[in-house]
Amino acid sequence: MTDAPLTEIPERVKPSSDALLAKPRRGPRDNAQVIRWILLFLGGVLMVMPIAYMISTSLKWPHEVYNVNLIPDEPTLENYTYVLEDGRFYNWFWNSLIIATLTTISNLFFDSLVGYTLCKFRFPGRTLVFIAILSTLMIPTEMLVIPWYLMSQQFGWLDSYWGIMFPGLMTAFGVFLMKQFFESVPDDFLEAARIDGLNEFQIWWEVAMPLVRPALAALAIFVFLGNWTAFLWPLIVTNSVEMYTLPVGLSGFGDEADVAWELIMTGAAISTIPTLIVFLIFQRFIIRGVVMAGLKG
Amino acid sequence: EVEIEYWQYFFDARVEAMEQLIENFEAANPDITVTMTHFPYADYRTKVAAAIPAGEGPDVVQLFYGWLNDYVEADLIQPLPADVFPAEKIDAEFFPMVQAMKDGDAYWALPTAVRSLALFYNERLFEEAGIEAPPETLDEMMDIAAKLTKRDGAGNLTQVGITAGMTAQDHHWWREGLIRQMGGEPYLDDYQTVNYNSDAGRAALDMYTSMFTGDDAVTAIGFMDEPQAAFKAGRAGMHIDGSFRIGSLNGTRGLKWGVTELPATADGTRSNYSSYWVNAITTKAEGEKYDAAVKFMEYITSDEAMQIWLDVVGELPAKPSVGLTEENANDATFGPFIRGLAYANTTKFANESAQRQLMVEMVERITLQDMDPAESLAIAAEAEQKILDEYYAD
Amino acid sequence: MAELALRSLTKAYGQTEVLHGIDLEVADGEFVVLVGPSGCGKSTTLRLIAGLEDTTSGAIEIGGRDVARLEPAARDIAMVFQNYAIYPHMTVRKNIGFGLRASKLPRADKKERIAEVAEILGMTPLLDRKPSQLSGGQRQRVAIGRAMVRDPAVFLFDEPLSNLDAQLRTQMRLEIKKLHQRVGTTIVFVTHDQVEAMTLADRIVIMKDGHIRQVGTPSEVYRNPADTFVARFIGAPSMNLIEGRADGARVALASGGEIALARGGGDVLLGVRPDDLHPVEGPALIEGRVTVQEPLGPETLIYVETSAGEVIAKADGRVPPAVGSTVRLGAAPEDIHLFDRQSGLALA
Amino acid sequence: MAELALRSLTKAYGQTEVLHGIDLEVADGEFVVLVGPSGCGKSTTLRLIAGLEDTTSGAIEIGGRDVARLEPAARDIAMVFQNYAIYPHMTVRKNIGFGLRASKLPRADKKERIAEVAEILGMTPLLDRKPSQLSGGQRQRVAIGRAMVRDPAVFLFDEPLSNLDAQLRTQMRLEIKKLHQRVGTTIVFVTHDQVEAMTLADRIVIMKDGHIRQVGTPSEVYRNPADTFVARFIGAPSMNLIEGRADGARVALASGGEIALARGGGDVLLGVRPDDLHPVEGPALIEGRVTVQEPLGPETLIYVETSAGEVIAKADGRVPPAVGSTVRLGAAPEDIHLFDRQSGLALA
Amino acid sequence: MQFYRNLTLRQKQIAWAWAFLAVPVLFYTVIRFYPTGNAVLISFQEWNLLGSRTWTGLDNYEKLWNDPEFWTVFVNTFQYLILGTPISLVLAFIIAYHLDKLRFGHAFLRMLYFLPFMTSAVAMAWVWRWFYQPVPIGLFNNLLASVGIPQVEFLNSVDNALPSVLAPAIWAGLGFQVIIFMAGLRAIPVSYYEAARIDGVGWWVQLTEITLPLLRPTIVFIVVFSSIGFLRIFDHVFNMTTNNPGGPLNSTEPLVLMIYQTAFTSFDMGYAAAQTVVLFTILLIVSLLQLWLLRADR
Ligand SMILES: Nc1ncnc2c1ncn2[C@@H]1O[C@H](COP(=O)(O)OP(=O)(O)OP(=O)(O)O)[C@@H](O)[C@H]1O
Ligand SMILES: Nc1ncnc2c1ncn2[C@@H]1O[C@H](COP(=O)(O)OP(=O)(O)OP(=O)(O)O)[C@@H](O)[C@H]1O
Ligand SMILES: [Mg+2]
Ligand SMILES: [Mg+2]
Repeated sequence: MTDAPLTEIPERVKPSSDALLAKPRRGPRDNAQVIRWILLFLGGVLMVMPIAYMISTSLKWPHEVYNVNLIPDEPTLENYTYVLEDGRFYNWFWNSLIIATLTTISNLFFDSLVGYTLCKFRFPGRTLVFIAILSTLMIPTEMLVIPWYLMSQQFGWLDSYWGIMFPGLMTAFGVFLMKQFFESVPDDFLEAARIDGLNEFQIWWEVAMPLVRPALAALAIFVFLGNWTAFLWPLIVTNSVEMYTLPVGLSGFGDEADVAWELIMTGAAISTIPTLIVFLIFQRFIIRGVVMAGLKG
Repeated sequence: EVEIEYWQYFFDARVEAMEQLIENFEAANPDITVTMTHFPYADYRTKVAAAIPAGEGPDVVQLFYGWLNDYVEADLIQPLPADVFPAEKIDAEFFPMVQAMKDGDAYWALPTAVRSLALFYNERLFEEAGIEAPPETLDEMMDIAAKLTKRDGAGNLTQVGITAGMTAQDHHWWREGLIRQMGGEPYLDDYQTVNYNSDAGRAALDMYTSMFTGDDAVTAIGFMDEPQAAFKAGRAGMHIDGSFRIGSLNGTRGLKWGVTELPATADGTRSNYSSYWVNAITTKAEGEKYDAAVKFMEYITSDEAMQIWLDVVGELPAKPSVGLTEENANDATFGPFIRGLAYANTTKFANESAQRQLMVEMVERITLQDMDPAESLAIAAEAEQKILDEYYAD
Repeated sequence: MAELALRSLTKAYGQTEVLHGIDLEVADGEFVVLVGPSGCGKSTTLRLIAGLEDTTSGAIEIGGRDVARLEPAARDIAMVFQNYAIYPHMTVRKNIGFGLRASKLPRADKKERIAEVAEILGMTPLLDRKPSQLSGGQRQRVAIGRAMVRDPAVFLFDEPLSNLDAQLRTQMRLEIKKLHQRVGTTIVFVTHDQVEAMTLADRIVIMKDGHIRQVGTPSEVYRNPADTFVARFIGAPSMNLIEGRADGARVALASGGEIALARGGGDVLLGVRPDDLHPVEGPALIEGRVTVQEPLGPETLIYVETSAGEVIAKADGRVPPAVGSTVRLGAAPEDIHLFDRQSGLALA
Repeated sequence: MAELALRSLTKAYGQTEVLHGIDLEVADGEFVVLVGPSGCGKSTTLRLIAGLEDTTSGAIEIGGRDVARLEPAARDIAMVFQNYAIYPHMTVRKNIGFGLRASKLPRADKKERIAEVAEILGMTPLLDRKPSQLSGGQRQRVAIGRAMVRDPAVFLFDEPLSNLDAQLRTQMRLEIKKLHQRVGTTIVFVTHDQVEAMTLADRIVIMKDGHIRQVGTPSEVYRNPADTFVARFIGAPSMNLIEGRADGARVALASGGEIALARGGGDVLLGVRPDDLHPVEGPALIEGRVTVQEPLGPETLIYVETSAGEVIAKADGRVPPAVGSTVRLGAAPEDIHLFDRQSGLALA
Repeated sequence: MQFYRNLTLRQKQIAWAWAFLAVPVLFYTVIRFYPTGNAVLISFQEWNLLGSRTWTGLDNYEKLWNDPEFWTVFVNTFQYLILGTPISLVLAFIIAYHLDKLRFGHAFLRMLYFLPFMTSAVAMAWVWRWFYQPVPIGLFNNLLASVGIPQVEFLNSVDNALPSVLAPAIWAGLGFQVIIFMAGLRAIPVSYYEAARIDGVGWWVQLTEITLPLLRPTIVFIVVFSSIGFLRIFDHVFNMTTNNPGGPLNSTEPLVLMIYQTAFTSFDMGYAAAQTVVLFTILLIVSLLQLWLLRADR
């Protein structure tokens, strides 16, 4: 019956892909598969076209940048050497990595704590807290930057990792996502732990959290990505080149009215690599994770 | 032992030049350390605007001349000490446009370098088309442009004679160049009143739009996205741009280019636009720091600094005495710009990007909506006046 | 080990009271089964004992101590949940060990205790598996192991077998029974399956709508049901109830026919279990046409359409009456129960 | 209505063959139950018949026509799924009507047909409810209704009752049986519950590991199991198997004692159902100590520890032997089954 | 401690809940609500960031009401919503639907579709901008030219600019939506489809009467989040039109870009704040409406 662990795709759901995979069908259905694959592949190729051009441009000399050809006439790694030889690049990369990682960890912790509380506890003010948190999605960052700056200055957070990170330590998106995911954790699990003498914090941390691991993986990717590419706030809050994050640093490849696109593309290509790695590691979890959220309104 | 902070926007050559200046300065003043920070150009203004009012940031800051008023009004920068920077002396030594920085007897800020416009041209395309000399007049410019324009079988432009686009430097050329050359005066009352909705303005606009309208258009707005891109890619014969472009064109492989003064009218009237970035001491600098900042200001506005700036960045010295040396004025590259400074004007903007945007839209109304140029010009003038009125209201 | 007492326990969710005053004493080491239809309040009672819900009024004593305000962990109980609540991300060892998570035992002792419990449950070779690699019965054992490892004064089971298929259910039932015989801990066990209740319990508590209807040993509630609800609830297939009128000496059935019974009076319901109702040759209680046969092996259930409605009887497995044939059914007088038709209460 | 035939049906998923050649003929109107332990291939067989999976080899004929290449919809079958597969977003009416979604009947006829089916199933008052507002048994009926409305030649049921609780299960079992008696359609019914199989089937097909082990009427498979697997699978509790040696005249038990039986030879297993094994006064088959009692009401199961292992026997319900006492157990010779110890096959 | 022990379970729950929420609530109050409140305050003031703030009452709102640019922007913003949400929803669904039906290689294809979500918006905006150019450099127009179709002005056109800017935004977010849709599709039990096959209904009926209704919660989730996304669109528009922010005659300018420009090129913080308050109100209404729809059929 229903004793399958909810964290996994329910058994009955699997055959839609895996079983079909295992079983080559003959006849017209096979052709349909091939056509479907080809069409999806073509669509996928269209999707990555701009990315292919990004990489292509990063391999071009400046004078060739404005040509339409996908394959550079004279491919060069010059741009990569230029970007990577700049000692500051590593500095920025490192800053970004630390900040994105720490922020991700913080989000995983707090978003899930809040999501869990909103999902599993009944207390006065619950709906209010939820709507209030959700409403923070409605304010564009652009408008918050100045108050944040003044705040950072008052507390002496300017030009520090903490200063760059603090606005993103929790997000409403994560809270909402995690709240959905925790709905699929049966209360029995929590009650069993309660009987075993764990306090509420331990129950959340040791029982509930491992059960939503896939969801955490999905959230991790989204948060990491968001912080990895964040630009405006890191720019405003940093005062020294050493503290720049990668996007802020890379945006320096331009002056008053001219931009070195080949370098921008190179930087973009390089900075996609960590996110790609994060995605490749966690992508299976995304599928599973969101399944579990069930999004069952 | 004093440490002061200096901010400017990031551009390789500027950073390099400033590093040299700081090194020299520190050698001469061993008890002062200067730390420089730079920010991406596109967001420099935002950054400075967020930081300085908060009392953060530098002791000496580089600002665009057009922003200065706001900083003065908000008490964010302090006047230069009259004893070190006597007004009469600066009036005499610097290019006259610098006087916009003066308030009564004191200067608020001073530039190291200034910039002006000139006409870049592609020597290889000129050779191919058998053109021997760069244009001297607007008519010649149009003729040459026509010769350099190429189209494919479908009539689409594949090469333009000259670039066009108000988004780049053309709005300066139109305001301070063409209108004045047509005998007009773009603004009155110390740039508080718009005055280009006139015959001269109309003539300047017609001249400008004739480049990209009609069957014999020699260019298109947005050809290859950005004018300098088209020029760098060797697909534009001519290109009007500022002296700051020199560095990036020098780095473009396969491009052989020359530069000449902005074309004159048939009767030889010339006019140019100049602008500059100034250095100012913020109100944050007090006591020792203030003294150090003054010393630093003194050095970076010295003749020596200006020459270094010219050599490294390619920007023009702010003093005629440095700029207009025989050598500089006849330099094949810098010459046209330096000579242009002599007849250059500097627009006092209330909100540069908003005012530029009006020029962009003025042209868009004509090209995209087929509006009568006169009408479009009137709309732009009215809108710009509104911006100015609002700005000068208090 | 300890005795357990519930005194006038009530529980309301918001405005709705779902337990209306439960009184129950469970002796030390006793195996008590709460049984009743879905929604009657069995789980709620158990959750109150466990401390997972606040009581609305009344007292709960474990080993003589009022535990109403104690944390679940402080009540010295262990609970096995219907869906086991074993953690899919932990191995069997960790799952079992989780019961000791909050205990202050030295690590070595904990290990030993886990090994001991695993041994008792025959899970030693499976200690390093994850729950997904276990069969249903094995999962159930893990859940029990986690409860056992804490060596509690009272075990609470909430329908621990209802997720298992028939065969496993029978087998696990036996294991729990044996476990109780070995460890002797007080057990309160909830089920809605009367067979489970009968086979496991020292005493059965039959609940309905938040009230206790009867408490007694399995044979008491089977033989002397306190009312028609208990009578029909215990025993499968359910007891047949036939309307009649008793005059103190005999009972006249509404469907015709009568039987000598010196019990009760007035409008009654006459109850006969299918097990006790057989095709007879002689004087019959009731007669009708066989509509369905259900062969069970040694015996066959027959569904008989009578003028008093459908009744179920048991016939011999080898030569059951054919479908469509008419049978006469009779029962021994001592196997006949009488109930008041109004109140449903048993008539002595 | 139609007969159904499976001929040397095999099915492989990738490299693993899960059905190894199934041969089965189902007569028109017959109620056949496929039974076997989890994973033996029951559902797979059903899904092949339904056309939800391609056969690997072999043929399927419905009403004489080879249907192997037909779409499920063209096979004139209907199927009830284990989890019902009723659509949560549709009302009962729409769910039932969905079976006619693809039919070309005029709208009015469809309506009538739905009403008719709802009437048969007693669902008329519930037609406008959503599944979430139904109890488990009612949902089951909706699923059956959706199958019935199509009036197919063959009904396929895949463990339709396994999600229901014990009481509902008994009740629905009866309803399906009655339904079959009324509409007379051919039915193939899958379950792993042998009680269900016994009570429902005209013929039972017992499967294991992708093979058919025995086909026969309920009483055939109960009385004459073809091998030890069938013997233990059918009947609860399972048949006791005791090792022994037969010499054609008598069987000597490994645990000592012997019994006169003029059957078989060599190493055998002697099988006695708990139902047939009782405490006796006289010569016993085997003896041991009672370890557990399970009172079932009229009878009591006793678990007896003997030198041949634990055996289960049935004792009288009123005065069962006490736990711990020693009992002697015996059975009538005709109730004793003999199996070859090696192959497990029954010895005549 | 004694006090805690004497609480009822429910009281303990409340205590724990607020203990868990203490830090986050403090965080949201200080980091989010306070600045938001501040923005509301500023919307009644005039402030150029450099100088002091002065009260101006409803002036900023009045100015907004009378600003023709605002109304263009307002319409643009809703155009992004009205075009972007359904188009991306439909595209993402179609892709997810077919990816889900695929029996091989879908992990690879999934990555192709997800990649755009991960790449830098600045870099990608430039590539797209460049695709849109007229000949000789624009990829699209070159393709058109090679098959003899007349040139299309994409960005330099009042009518085409907005859809042209929207396309990369949809493109970038598609992967995310595809993944969520696939997850939703996978949560639908296969037996629903098997039952439908036995009943003989075609793929269209399966899609419209089974898949879509059962996917409704997923759809609403995506609708809510992508609506917020499109109403807040900024990065793509800004980067696609860096040299002419807001496109020709403001034809692509969304509200957030207007806010950004008002705040950081005109430094009219009061006016920007007023626009922010309007945006906030729109978003809140749209989201609550959608969330209410989400609840409606619970
Ligand atoms: N949290 C709750 N809020 C409101 N009512 C509840 C709650 N939990 C249970 N109930 C109600 O209390 C009554 C008793 O529920 P309980 O779970 O104890 O039944 P049960 O006897 O265990 O039934 P089952 O056999 O179905 O598990 C039911 O009517 C149920 O609807
Ligand atoms: N899609 C599949 N791919 C690979 N193997 C499968 C697939 N479906 C079923 N099997 C295997 O085929 C065998 C028979 O499965 P089937 O579902 O027919 O069993 P069953 O008798 O219905 O069991 P249960 O009683 O558990 O439903 C099992 O061993 C199972 O693991
Ligand atoms: Mg319950
Ligand atoms: Mg099955």
